[in-house]
Amino acid sequence: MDFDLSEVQSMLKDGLDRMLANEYGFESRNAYMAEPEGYSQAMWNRYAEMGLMMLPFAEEDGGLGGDAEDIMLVMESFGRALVLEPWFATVVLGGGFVREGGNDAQRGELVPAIADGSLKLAFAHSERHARYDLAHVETTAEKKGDSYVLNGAKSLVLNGDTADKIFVSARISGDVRDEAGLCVFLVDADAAGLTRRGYRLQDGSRAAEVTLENVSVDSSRLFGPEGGAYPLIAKVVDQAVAALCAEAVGNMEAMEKLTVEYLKTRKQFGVEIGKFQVLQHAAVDMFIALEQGRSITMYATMMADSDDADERGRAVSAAKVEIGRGGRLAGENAIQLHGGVGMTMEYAIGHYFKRITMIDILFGDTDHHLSKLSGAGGLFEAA
Amino acid sequence: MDFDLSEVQSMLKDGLDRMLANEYGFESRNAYMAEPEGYSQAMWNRYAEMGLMMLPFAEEDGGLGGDAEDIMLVMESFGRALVLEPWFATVVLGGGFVREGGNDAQRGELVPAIADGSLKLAFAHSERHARYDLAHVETTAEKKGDSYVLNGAKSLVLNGDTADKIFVSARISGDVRDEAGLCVFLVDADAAGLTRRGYRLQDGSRAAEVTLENVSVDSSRLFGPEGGAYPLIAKVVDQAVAALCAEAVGNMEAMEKLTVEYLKTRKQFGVEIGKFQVLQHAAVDMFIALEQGRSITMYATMMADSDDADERGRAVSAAKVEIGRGGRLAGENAIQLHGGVGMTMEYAIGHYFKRITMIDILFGDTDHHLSKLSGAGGLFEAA
Amino acid sequence: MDLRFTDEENAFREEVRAFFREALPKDIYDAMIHGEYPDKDGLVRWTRILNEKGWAVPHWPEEWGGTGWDPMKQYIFLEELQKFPCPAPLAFGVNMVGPVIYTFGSEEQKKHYLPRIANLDDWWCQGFSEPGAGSDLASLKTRAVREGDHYIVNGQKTWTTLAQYADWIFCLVRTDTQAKKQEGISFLLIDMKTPGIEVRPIITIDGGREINEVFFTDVKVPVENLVGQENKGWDYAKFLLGNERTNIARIGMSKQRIARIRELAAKEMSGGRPLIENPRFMEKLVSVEIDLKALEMTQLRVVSADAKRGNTGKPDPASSILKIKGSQIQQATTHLLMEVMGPYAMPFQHDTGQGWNEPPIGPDYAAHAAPSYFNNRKVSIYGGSNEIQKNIIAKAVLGL
Amino acid sequence: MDLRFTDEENAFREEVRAFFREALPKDIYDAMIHGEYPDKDGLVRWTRILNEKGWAVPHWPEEWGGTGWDPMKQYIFLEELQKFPCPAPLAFGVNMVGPVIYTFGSEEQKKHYLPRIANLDDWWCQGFSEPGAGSDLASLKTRAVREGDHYIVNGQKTWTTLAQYADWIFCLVRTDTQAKKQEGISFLLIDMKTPGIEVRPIITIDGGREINEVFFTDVKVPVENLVGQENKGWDYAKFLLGNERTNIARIGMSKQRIARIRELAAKEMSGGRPLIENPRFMEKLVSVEIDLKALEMTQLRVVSADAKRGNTGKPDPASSILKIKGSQIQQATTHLLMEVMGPYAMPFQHDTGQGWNEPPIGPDYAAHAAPSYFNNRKVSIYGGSNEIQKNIIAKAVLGL
Repeated sequence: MDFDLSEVQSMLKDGLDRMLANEYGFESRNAYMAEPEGYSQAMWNRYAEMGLMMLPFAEEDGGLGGDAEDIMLVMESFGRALVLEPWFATVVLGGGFVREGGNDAQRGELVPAIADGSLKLAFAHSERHARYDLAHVETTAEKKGDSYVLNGAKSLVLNGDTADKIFVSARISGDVRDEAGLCVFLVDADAAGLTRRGYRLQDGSRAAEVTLENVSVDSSRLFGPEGGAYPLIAKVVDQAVAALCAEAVGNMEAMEKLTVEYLKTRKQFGVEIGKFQVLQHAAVDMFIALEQGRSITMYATMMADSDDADERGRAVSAAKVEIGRGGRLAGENAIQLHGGVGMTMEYAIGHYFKRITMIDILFGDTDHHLSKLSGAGGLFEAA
Repeated sequence: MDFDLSEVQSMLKDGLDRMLANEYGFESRNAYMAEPEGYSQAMWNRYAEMGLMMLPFAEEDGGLGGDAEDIMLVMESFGRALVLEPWFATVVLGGGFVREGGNDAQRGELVPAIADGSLKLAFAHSERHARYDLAHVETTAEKKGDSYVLNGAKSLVLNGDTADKIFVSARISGDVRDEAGLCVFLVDADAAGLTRRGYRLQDGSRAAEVTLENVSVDSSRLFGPEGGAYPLIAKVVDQAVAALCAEAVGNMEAMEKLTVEYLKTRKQFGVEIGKFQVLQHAAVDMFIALEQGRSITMYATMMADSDDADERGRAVSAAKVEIGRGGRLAGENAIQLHGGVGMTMEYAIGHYFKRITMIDILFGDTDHHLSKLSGAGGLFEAA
Repeated sequence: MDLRFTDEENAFREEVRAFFREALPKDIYDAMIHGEYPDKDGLVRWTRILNEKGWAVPHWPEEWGGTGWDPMKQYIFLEELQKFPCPAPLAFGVNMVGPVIYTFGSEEQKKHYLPRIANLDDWWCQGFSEPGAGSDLASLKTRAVREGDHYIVNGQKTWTTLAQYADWIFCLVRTDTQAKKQEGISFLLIDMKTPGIEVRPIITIDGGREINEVFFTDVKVPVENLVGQENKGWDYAKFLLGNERTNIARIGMSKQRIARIRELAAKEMSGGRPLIENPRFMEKLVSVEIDLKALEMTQLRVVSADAKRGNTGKPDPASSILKIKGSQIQQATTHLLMEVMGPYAMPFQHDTGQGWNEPPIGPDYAAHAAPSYFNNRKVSIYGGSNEIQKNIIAKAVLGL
Repeated sequence: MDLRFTDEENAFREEVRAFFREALPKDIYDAMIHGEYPDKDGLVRWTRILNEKGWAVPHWPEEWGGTGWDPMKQYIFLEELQKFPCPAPLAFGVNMVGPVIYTFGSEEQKKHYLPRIANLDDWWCQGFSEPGAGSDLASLKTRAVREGDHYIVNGQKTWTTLAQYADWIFCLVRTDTQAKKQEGISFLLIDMKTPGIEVRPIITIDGGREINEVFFTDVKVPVENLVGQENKGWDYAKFLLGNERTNIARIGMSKQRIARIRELAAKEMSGGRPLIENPRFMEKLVSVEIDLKALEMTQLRVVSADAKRGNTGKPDPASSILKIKGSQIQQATTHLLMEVMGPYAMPFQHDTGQGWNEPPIGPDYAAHAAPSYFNNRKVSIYGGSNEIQKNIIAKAVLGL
């Protein structure tokens, strides 16, 4: 076991952190958010230049051969800077389907386009009554000759409003909440019958409602087995959750730093408020939540590429729970310790708090994953 | 609504508190515990002289006509002093069956004997696999002519080792966990076929295992309807739980007082430890738990005599939950704030902690009552 | 000791409910049920309906429009108001400056201001907090210098709630810079139309405009706008801040939110069943309900003790926990309400001051859930943070 | 970065497990599984089995019996030891005074004491705490006055764990009363058979005798029993207290307790079904498991960082949380274990020093549950309370 970064990883992390420190200050981020896409195309290009887009793809496909640990490093850095660009949607979610579900031809076509930054992806899966149930899909796929016809409504598609192509889950057989019977297709965003309505989320990032009315997709656009895509979806989502946990660790790190700085500079009753023992301990509780969150995220990351769906799912759920409750504690303490200024849009701390609150909701909240893990038997076996 | 004590109540409370302050110091209590019965017969006689035994019985039966609020006052005082004598077993539990389930003849026989202190009672109900399920009774009652024959094993009978007569629940029909089919009998402790094994509980109070082998009881000893005793049992137990909550409030009051005193006198690093803000806030958390516990106990007390089993049960479960979690917080904080000395038998604080821990277990722990209340629909209705 | 409501109290509760059912305009009810505060026009309309009924300022002296209700009835009225839910009358007028004026103000001030407050003819806001002061309120720096029959006020206030609507502001200003910090403070009433006052919005993290900064540059305030004596303002401020005990726990509001959680959790599905049937969710909700029931009893103990003493004596020690537990319960319930929405808590569906005119993303009741969770983080910060409250209990109640 | 155990590490873990399976006497295992610590005879037997294998003092220098394992292997060994569960070797010897002796002691001291510690020929106890000192350890008052080639020791120690079995005690004593409190302290080794030493039991709230008071009246200690230099004892004490990082979180012990909870919750019935099938119970248990898994990773990060630095450098900031979270998890699991027993946690079934020879009340595994919950309240108190730990983090890590 070895927790140290490799030389390449250190270079990646340091380079990215340095760039974000220069280019992604709080004011810059506000400016990026105000751009039409809701993020900065210029920054997107910078990431592509750095090779971030090709990071987790196999070298033979034109990638850098990175793994879940490399994704973790990027997401942590992005979490520290509250990055808005759709790297998660494109590389982790979309790229996950390409990597884990794409055949040679599909990978050969898509990886280069992802790698150079010219292709943005999204994943349209959630539906109105699915809540956090991954198997709940009402959208239908019907086979017609060499094509499939899709009908349905997808909700909360992260960065779906600016994606070029969208992975869409649909049901070809089975009941609404069956794991069997699911397919995943890659659909062009401008396909006939596909409409999108983009909007902002609470944290300033963007999503879209996507409606599919008799959208025809060629069978070459099917990823994974027809009717058997659930394991693929589960794996990509598990990897995505591990990545989001890493982003939350970045959030928590930034909140801890901002809060401790604030405690050292803000004075009340004639002394820095950081001299009050109760506030010190509240900051220590944030620190503990951060370090425990970092640890469990490493554990989930270690398991994220595993093909043992049960073991992988348990590790990922454990991390989502620990990050969910630790993130809430850290966020709420951060606001409380900042007092009134923490409640305002003009201070960064509230934006971290909102982001980490959204991360708890994404792909299942704390309670959902605690129930799931509990139903799966927990983490440790009986003697 | 009026929270003030009546004149009679004030006299009762003040008199009892004064007597206990004089006679029930920590050393005295240890001496009482070492007596053969595990408590002081002399103190028992004092309570009888004060009229405590006759408190909750109707005036026409020879009682004082007190109600649940009066029981609350006594139990709070007992909780402050960690009283060991079997007033709860005799007057609240046993007396509850007499009051709520006894016919004229039964009340006429028993109330005077309870009132003068000559009769001690107990309630034998719990069984090995019942856990906290009130309807789980395996002990059987079989009708034979004018008698019933009882067979079974009862567990954790509070003060069952020194009781003169014991209320015993038994099943005359139905399945093990059915509410229907239960009876309650009053059995002489020296009845043929009844054996007892007494022992001490963690908090120094006493209980017994009671075995019934072909114990014959006359049908005049049946309390409440044959086969229909569940509502009677539920009511007496609800009243008992409300009384235990009041005892816990007394425990918490004493712990708060001892702890605050300790914080004011104990010095470390050259100052009283009560000057450390974190310890102050931990004491405040105890204070909040105490006041919230007092409030919810008042609510349960207000409902304890109600014949609406659903409403009464919800109020009582709510109180048991709030007392359970508040009591745990108060007890654990009290030990933590005392440090090492709190861990020793020679300090009173640990004995309060143990008592309040046992109160959580008695008649269903925090989780049990939270589930029960939740299953019953909670406390507030939807709009 | 009698822990039940009297028949008279129950009848009064019914009377109050019946009036609300009949009198609250539907548009205002609809806004309230969605977790929005009504706009200025709505609150003015509602306050005038209450005032016509004679219920706009129940706790005031009868001479100035009070109802003469005992503290228990006042509590019942407030609880029902919040539970219905009706908008609360503007606190800055009826709970804050109003009692200061009828207790410490001149006859002229009483006659002029009190009826206008009761009828919401004047919208008041509060000028206490300043940048950098936080919980250390008395460290305020805004100066008022006497020149002839005016004070000249210079300085800055912040966290000024709803100042954008305000006609008047009551301010703590420093009139003596030599005295120690609690002394040398005065209590001034300032017309917001006076030249030299500028209001700038502060947008909170939920995206709303509720608070503002207020800047004073050479603002001329007539000396007759001084309340009570010069340099005694801190006493009046303490009186004002101590007046909060019947409302600070917001029992009725939390009851209303719990009812809303139950209603919506019966609509949202989880694993093919209504969320309300999920035992874990239900136990979390019930767990808060228990806390709230305990707090309600605590509140009633305080109200009852006030009633006994004619509302003049030292507060019941239990009263100090109302703010702490009340805010914790408000925060727990807003988080639960957000949880009910599941993923639909995520879309940001309101724009500052403009409303949201597009069709909703997901259910039409989800928009305010996350903003309300974010916004309610304030309740453990303002009015003396919960840390300050615990300091107060440690010192005043426990003697530490 | 490679977050998986190496093949070598996995093989080592198997080797350790296999040895424990073969070597741990059954009577000791039975005591451990019921939550009891073995008696003196049991621990001596077990230590000698380990010592024969060469595993009694793995972390010591190889010259004195250490194994040369890297920190990761040492951690694996300890975790498996606790998880099995085997008794841990007596910490006062192998983890406390042993390292002090091989680091600061004279050659004679090393040669004499170290082999006897490894073989548990000498049972050591710790004489640091004094009445009234609490977390302020350096305020100790026990005096040692040099007279010829002896020190004369007078004073009192307390919280002395298992002193009733002890052959030797290592003590902090004050040798200079003029210096400030951390200076003027020396580290003495004292034979418990020396005249003038009296041991009195302290019974803890769980009813057990684990700790004692130790009184010193004119106790003559040869000067060669001084470790290192006079008046430098505080440095050695800090070294000793800082040596706890691989064991303080007690990961293996908590894992073992969780396994036990799972096993017994499958036996105890609730509502006609095994308690382990109750979703609420299971979620509470799993909630602690998640915390424990996170802490295990935190522990491994610390161990791995130690390995990189050869165990000499500044500790990883994460190490400071091991004590806090470790103790919280121990306390949560002992409470859960008590909950499993339901009403059968209530009977008091052991008597100080005498065992319990009667048939059990209820199931035969319930007796230790409540006492263990009571007893484990100590883990957030001793060795620097959790409040002190947080002060340390605030200062040393956060710079507050």
